[in-house]
Amino acid sequence: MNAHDILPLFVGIPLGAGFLLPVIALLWKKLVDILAVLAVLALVVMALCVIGAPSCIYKMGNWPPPFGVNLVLDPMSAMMVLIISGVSFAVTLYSVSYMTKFTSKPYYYSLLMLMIAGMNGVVLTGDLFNMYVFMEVGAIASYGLVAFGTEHEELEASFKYLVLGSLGSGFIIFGIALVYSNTGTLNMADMARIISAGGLNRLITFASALFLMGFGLKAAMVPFHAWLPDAHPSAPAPISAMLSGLLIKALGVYAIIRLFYHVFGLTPGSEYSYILMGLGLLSMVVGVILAVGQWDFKRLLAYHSISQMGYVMLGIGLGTPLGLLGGLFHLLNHSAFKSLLFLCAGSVEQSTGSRQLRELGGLCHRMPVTSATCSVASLSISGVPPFNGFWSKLIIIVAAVQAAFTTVPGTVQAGYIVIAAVTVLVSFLTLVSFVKVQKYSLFGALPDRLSGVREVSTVMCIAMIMLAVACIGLGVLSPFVLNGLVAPARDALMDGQSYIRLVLGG
Amino acid sequence: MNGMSPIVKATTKVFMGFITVYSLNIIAYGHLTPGGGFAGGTMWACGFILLVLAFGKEDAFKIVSQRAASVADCLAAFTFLLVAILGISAGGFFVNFLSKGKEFNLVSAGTLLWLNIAIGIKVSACLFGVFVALAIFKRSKTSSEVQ
Amino acid sequence: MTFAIIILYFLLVFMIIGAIIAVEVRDLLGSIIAVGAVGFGLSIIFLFLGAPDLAITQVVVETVSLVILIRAAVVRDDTTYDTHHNTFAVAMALIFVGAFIAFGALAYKALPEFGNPIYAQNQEKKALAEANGNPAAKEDDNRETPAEYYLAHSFEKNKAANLVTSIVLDFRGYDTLGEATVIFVSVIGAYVVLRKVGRRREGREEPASQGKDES
Amino acid sequence: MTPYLLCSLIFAIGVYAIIAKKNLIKIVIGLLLLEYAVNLLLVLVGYKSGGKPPIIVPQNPSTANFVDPLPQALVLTSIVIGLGITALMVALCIRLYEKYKTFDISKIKRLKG
Repeated sequence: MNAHDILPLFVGIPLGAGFLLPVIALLWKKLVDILAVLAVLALVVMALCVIGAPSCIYKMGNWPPPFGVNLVLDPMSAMMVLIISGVSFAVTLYSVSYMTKFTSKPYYYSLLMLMIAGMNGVVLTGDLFNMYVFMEVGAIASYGLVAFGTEHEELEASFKYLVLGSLGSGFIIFGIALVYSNTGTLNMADMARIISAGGLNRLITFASALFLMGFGLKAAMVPFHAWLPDAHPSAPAPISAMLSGLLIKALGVYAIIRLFYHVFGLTPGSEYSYILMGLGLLSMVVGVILAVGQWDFKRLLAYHSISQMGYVMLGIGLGTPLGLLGGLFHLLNHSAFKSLLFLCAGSVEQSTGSRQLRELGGLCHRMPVTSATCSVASLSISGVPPFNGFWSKLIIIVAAVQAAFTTVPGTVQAGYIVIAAVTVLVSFLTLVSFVKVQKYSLFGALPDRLSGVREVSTVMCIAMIMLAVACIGLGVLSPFVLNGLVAPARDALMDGQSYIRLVLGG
Repeated sequence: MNGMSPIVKATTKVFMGFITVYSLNIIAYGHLTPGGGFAGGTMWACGFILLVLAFGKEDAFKIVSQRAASVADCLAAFTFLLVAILGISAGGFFVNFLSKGKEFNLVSAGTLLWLNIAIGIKVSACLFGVFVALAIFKRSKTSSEVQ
Repeated sequence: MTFAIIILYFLLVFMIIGAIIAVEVRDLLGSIIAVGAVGFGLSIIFLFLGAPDLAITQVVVETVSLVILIRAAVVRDDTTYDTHHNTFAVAMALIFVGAFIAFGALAYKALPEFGNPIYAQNQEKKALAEANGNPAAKEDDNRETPAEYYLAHSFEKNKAANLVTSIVLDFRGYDTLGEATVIFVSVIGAYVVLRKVGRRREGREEPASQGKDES
Repeated sequence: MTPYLLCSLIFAIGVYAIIAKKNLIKIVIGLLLLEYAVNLLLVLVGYKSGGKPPIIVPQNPSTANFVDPLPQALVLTSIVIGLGITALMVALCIRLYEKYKTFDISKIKRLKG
């Protein structure tokens, strides 16, 4: 199949599923599970088809680019689509069994599908306002999903998330209005052409600050992170996995990468580069320090999400080819192991009824699959050698050291060395934190209260094993993944001119 | 609670007709005059909300129930998507594949009219649905407080 | 200064006063009505700035949001509330407001002058270049902005007299699909939030709640 | 430039309400004000002095001196998005009130930082 022809289906299939599932549920309830899994499976197959396909654009309504909305498939979008489809498939499979303890399952699937549609829409679009619209689709679906249990904490977290998320959206659309007033276009490639020809003026700088605040709120960078530690643990486990594994990346980090690399033209040593690096460093340090003291399993994971996204932002902010490569690879790895960790936390919670680490213990005898996959993910996130987290962190550290020597040729920038040292330190603290998780939940003596604990259902185990295999595979086969998936994405991002040529032609 | 006084009910009956006709007019002429699916659909939803307020929930739900609104919502949204997909027959998503007709006529501008109608139904159904959900929630709460 | 501009300034000041009242008044019902006044003021501004489509939509949407908001405020009979200030939050907010306005005032100097949008400037530039006999000195200068394209070609291509509808449903129809999805999602979200029972009872010590499973 | 500044002032008042106010309904109102300011800004940047509404009339099918129609299309989308968010937020407010019996956000604190 031609990559160009299937491009709109990435949004169309989940949208159609989301619209129809509540109606189908009235006719035949059992069908809903199957249809939801099939819809996401179709996305996975299509995502595999577009990997390695040549870059192309899809003109909605056949209008030439600056006049109509267009979809853009470049290696970066292809990578994001593959991540989204892969994790969504595992999560949907997991939900089939996990969500039976909640009511209104059809609405759950409908919201899940529309969230996937929103994320796919964001990563594929080439139009700034369209990105805002699909961001709202994904975000609003997630507000509903966080409150899905309708208990005190969930409603409170959802409200907090909704207010801060909408505030972020307000900043973003204010920025869009300012950029439109100055360039007269909404197409990102056209905008990049005009800005690169005319240079940044004060208005564009002001707008980019607004974008940074808005997307920073969505990505939970540190001064804007207040909602994440509440929202991510309160959601049902599969949704926590979606939020931490995908949503903050697709809505926050991807948008920042696309805008700052392609539209505003980030280069190493520019102000944008320093600001992004500063945000990344702050997120890394603050996130991990807050995480170390946590005893709530999911809350601990949520704080680690902030910290790990700091790594990604740091890599992106470096602006060098190696730094960007590390940042993108860590983005890919993080979505694999963090979703897996949240699914494991969900399994533990379902079996034992608790997620307080102090109340757990000895689960490795009772829940072998959960324990094994949880260990794999923990080793990955703390950066132990053969696993995937190690390679991406290594690349980021090497890139930081390299930048110390290359930013200003002939001199050594001590700041970059400090950054590399802090990165190593944060990685060590992450390891400490996950040793604690392993010790208190999986090993040690089994408390009497938990003597009747059983392994979770087979479907849930399959979902977790899939993600664990992905973690190991990304680690062991990292040279192939880097060459085949991440490096093309990196090259596409570094070459802004070819993006403009691809979209506008000529 | 069975709604408001007979005067209000009688007036509502008259006005409901006007509101329906006016909102349908706004929807259908969206491509020629100001207005369109969203404005007209919201207006229509206001009409239904008036109906619920005037006649009370029980009587109003005999005319249109929340489940019907929900189904109409889903199907209208899907219709919009379907029109977009049908554009593939003429070369791509969202291609205006119907004949454009003569300007300033009601049936002109290809798919625009049908998309407006789909949006109008969708918006009215879902706003009515959300109002009803909010209203029902209050009732269930007070009844549980009474117990 | 034309009549429309005088009305615009008058309404803007009205909106700001309304906004301050809405934020500061202690009665929730009063503050909702104040925000309604701001919204209707906005719709009149739309009317004077040549956007009748938006004026109609704003009026009806405002009505529905007011109905919904009042529904939220009247869950209890006394709609006033006790104020207590978190000095830190107020200070943060005021600093933000000051910084936003100050940086905004600096940045807006680069905005096109009010009443002369970018597409009109572009048109003038092209007309001037054509009059001087050198159309399109550079190829980049010859590109149309979307607004120019819509004004020039939308009617002949779509036969829709209302250009806004033509853009919303055809040129940017994909956006509108997203927008229809947004409202679908938020309504499903509201249904989900308003379910009586979120979790099934067995297995966990949930507070016992009456009412049956609604799924 | 003055209209833009006044418009930003409304935006800033909205942000102030969200950050400083402790009442759920006030926060909703702050977000509504934010929405209005953004919509207004979009229409302001598209306004042309003495411009006509972008609707072609049969008597005079010329498009000269029209205001910019594109921002209006964006505002149409943005208004509806705002309505959706308001509906969801009000649903959450009502549900929170039912659970906590208060609109005061400083008393709605089960989640520890």
